[in-house]
Amino acid sequence: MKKVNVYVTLRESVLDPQGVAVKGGLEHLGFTGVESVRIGKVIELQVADETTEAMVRDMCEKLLVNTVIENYRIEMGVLA
Amino acid sequence: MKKVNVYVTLRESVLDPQGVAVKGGLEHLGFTGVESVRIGKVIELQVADETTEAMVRDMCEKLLVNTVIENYRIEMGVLA
Amino acid sequence: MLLTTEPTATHIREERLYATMGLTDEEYALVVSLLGREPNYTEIGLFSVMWSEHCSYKNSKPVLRKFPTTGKHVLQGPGEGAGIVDIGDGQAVAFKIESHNHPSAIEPYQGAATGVGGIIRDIFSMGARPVALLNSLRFGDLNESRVKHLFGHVVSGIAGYGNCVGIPTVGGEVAFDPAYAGNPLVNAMCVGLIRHEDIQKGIAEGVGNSVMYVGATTGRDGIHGATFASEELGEDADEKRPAVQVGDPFMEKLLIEACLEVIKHPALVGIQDMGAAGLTSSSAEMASKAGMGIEMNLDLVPQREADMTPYEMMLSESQERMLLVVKAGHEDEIEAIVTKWGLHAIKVGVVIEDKVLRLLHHGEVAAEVPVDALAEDAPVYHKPSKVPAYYETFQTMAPVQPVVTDVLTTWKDVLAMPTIASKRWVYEQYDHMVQTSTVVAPGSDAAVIRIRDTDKALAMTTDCNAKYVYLDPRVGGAIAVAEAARNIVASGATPLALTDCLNFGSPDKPEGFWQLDQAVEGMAEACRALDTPVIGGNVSLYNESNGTAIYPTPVVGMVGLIDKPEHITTSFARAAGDIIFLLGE
Amino acid sequence: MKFAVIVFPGSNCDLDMYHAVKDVLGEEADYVFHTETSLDGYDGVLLPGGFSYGDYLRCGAIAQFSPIMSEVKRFAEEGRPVLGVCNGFQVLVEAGLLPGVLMRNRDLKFMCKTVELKVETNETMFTNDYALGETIQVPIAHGEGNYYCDEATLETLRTNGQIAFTYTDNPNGSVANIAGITNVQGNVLGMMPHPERAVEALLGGEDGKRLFTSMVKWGTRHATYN
Ligand SMILES: Nc1ncnc2c1ncn2[C@@H]1O[C@H](COP(=O)(O)OP(=O)(O)O)[C@@H](O)[C@H]1O
Repeated sequence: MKKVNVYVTLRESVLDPQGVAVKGGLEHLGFTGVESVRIGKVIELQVADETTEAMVRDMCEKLLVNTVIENYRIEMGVLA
Repeated sequence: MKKVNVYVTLRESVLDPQGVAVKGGLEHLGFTGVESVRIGKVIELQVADETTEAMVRDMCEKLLVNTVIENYRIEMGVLA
Repeated sequence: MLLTTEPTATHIREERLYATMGLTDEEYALVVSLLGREPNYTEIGLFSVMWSEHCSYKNSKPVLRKFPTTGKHVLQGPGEGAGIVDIGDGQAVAFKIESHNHPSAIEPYQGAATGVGGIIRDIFSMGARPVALLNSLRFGDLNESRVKHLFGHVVSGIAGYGNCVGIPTVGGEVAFDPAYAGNPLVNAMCVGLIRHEDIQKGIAEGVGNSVMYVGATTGRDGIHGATFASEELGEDADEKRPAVQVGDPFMEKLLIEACLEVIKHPALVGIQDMGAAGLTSSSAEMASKAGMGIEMNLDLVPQREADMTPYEMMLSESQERMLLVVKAGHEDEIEAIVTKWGLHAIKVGVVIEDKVLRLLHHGEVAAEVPVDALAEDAPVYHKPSKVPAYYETFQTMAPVQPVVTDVLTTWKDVLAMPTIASKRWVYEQYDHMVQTSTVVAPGSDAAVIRIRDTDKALAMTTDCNAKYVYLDPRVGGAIAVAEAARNIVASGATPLALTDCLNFGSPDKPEGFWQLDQAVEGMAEACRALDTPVIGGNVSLYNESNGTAIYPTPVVGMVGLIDKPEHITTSFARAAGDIIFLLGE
Repeated sequence: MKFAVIVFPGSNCDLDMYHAVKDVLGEEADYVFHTETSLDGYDGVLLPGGFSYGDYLRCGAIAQFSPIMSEVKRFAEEGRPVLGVCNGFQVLVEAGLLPGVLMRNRDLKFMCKTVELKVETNETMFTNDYALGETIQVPIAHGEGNYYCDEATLETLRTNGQIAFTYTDNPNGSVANIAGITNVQGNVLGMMPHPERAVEALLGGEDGKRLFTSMVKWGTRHATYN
């Protein structure tokens, strides 16, 4: 068993309404100097030891990530 | 301007229905050996250089994280 | 950072870059003669979007003229954001249907969501309070996992947007057929209520009046893919690819409230949403209708991304944006209203006497084009029409009577077909009750919404049986209108008028054009017979994949008026022992 | 009784709530914008449903910092009635006025339909017009109504009789079928189902009406504060 993290973020040119609203919320709370906020996902997987990065990439392309609007980064074998 | 990432994950004791559904989806696609899937958030902030980790922690406790069900980890000064 | 140098006018001509934007050689020549010179890159971009079928109806105009569009109740026919029909007591109903087929095929959730957002803006930009949403959906065979994915995400996209803005989604239809496998249909309809005196026009009158921008920032989303086709792409080509539009229903909700408050202000001259072709269509159309021009300083346009070019800003289809024309000197009053809702009204231009759209960028004139050339002078095509071979074959065939041996089994089989089966899975994802006026929720023939503080109610439905239209476009077109009218009547209402969304294949094929022409002919006949004029609609052509067209699918959205609550009727059986009658042939 | 219907950016059941208390019950009501800083003159506060701030980040998370919310907290601490429905419930939970959290529905879908609720206590200012154990029909419309709290919290909820309504057929995965809870004092009620959508026979049912009549009865029994 090992741990794999997949970080999914919105492509740069895609609008992130969540991020915009959270930025507003932070400003509202008096946190200044926040230039931008973008919100993505972390998908934490516990997978069998023999799972390769290529397999995880396959999972991303097929299910975990909407590649039309999202980018992703894989981190293999994070300490479980 | 520097970049700060906040990783927000569900506490272990909390059921993650979305993670369960994704796990099911992966199995359905024929990916075996996936033991568990948990879905969290990455919040990417662009902040003023003088922003300290304590300030970011404050943002987390006040707004970004619901500590009743979520844990978080801060990564300061990620390459912008 | 990738530096883009825009192609020159000569380059555009020599390399026929206009062709990648969808303009023909003849159309390019017409642009040159209208301008009296060769257009630059921004200018040819303006023409390419304004002369697209979507904005100009260049292929469908002659066909659309067949529709009856006037009637004693019609206050606003086709031509504005939405049509409007009088319902008495100084009140009126505004409604329109629109397609978002291609965006939904690429990104089903956002495509469907932004389709809903767009049609809502068409309604409140008329000054009407949106009170109901409907939709009409077509997908391929539901057994395919790709179709399941599309269907599921389209439904959640519609739900995600409509539920958040707080407009009940009260009805619609879904059908599954392999004909839509490569090209699903996602049509959304919105119904709004308005007082006669609040009816707005998208018009830019009064030299010196201000052009103000309200809503979301402008990004590179939705720009025609042609933009990047002729450029060398750098490392980050992927990031730069014109992105899918993402809807922000929260922003839309704020826009609705802000705009409905602004329309009550006497300083508002005109208002229009930035729909397809964004800033270009809204500014050019508003100016053209007023017989005026607009000068805009693009540096003032709120931008989401760095280094945007005039071309990109003008062609961006970023969502949730409105363009207002405001009497000079009253900008602050409008800004004050809008600020209350957390938004800004930013002055980006002025109304000018010259009938041109003049765009300034970094102190230079980036484009200057006569507004009428953009909004009025698009070519109109009378396409050749030919009876398809399949139709002629069908005409010679004898009708087949299905043989049913075991009625119960057949009955169950029919009920189990996805197209026939209950659509509860769909409509339970929609908040169909918000605004607490939904008297008849999804599940009956038509939805019924009461009109507060009156005894009246509105019945509404979307209908089209595309198989009938395919088999005989003329008869099928008439049937679509008649079915909608029956659903309205069966709910206790008198049909008022209809809006339509003509989803067809390529009109460039004579057989395809024949389907369009015939279907409209049949619909028009039914409209005249039932006294239900067409007060607006939308045309979506080129619905094909791998050269095969969808079934011709002219979706009808109809609204009817109920005088008294006791006339409201549902299609549900109520009590054992009630008598069942069969009416008609 | 005079009600304040709080309007956050993105609230969309404010009109429904206002209509229920004003037109159907015939009580007084005002819309109170999130930027306001006073609740003087009001006898009850209603936090309506909707998608405050788009429900971005977490439902109700951003709305809890609206200027009016510190006033709502004060109002609640004084023991006066505060009702949060749907998004209003989510705001109350995020603001810490009620324990627990509302998560995504068990099957991850938004759900709009009429469900059956059981009245678990009729000893609150919100439920005194119902019979104990009575079942009522009230619509739900939410994507994140899956109530969660830890075991210890659940135990206190039970012990204190803070569970006001439960689902008879749990639609969203809520712990202990919880549909609505009060605070310990019993003057703050949060619930996912929409009583304001069930106040007129024309729209399919009136079972929600008694929640408001309960409040009014309680209000007339207790001296007005102003
Ligand atoms: N996409 C949809 N959105 C909302 N309601 C829908 C949708 N599809 C179907 N419905 C509702 O489900 C009910 C049955 O629809 P349908 O099967 O198309 O019936 P009919 O053929 O009688 O119009 C109708 O009340 C309709 O409004």
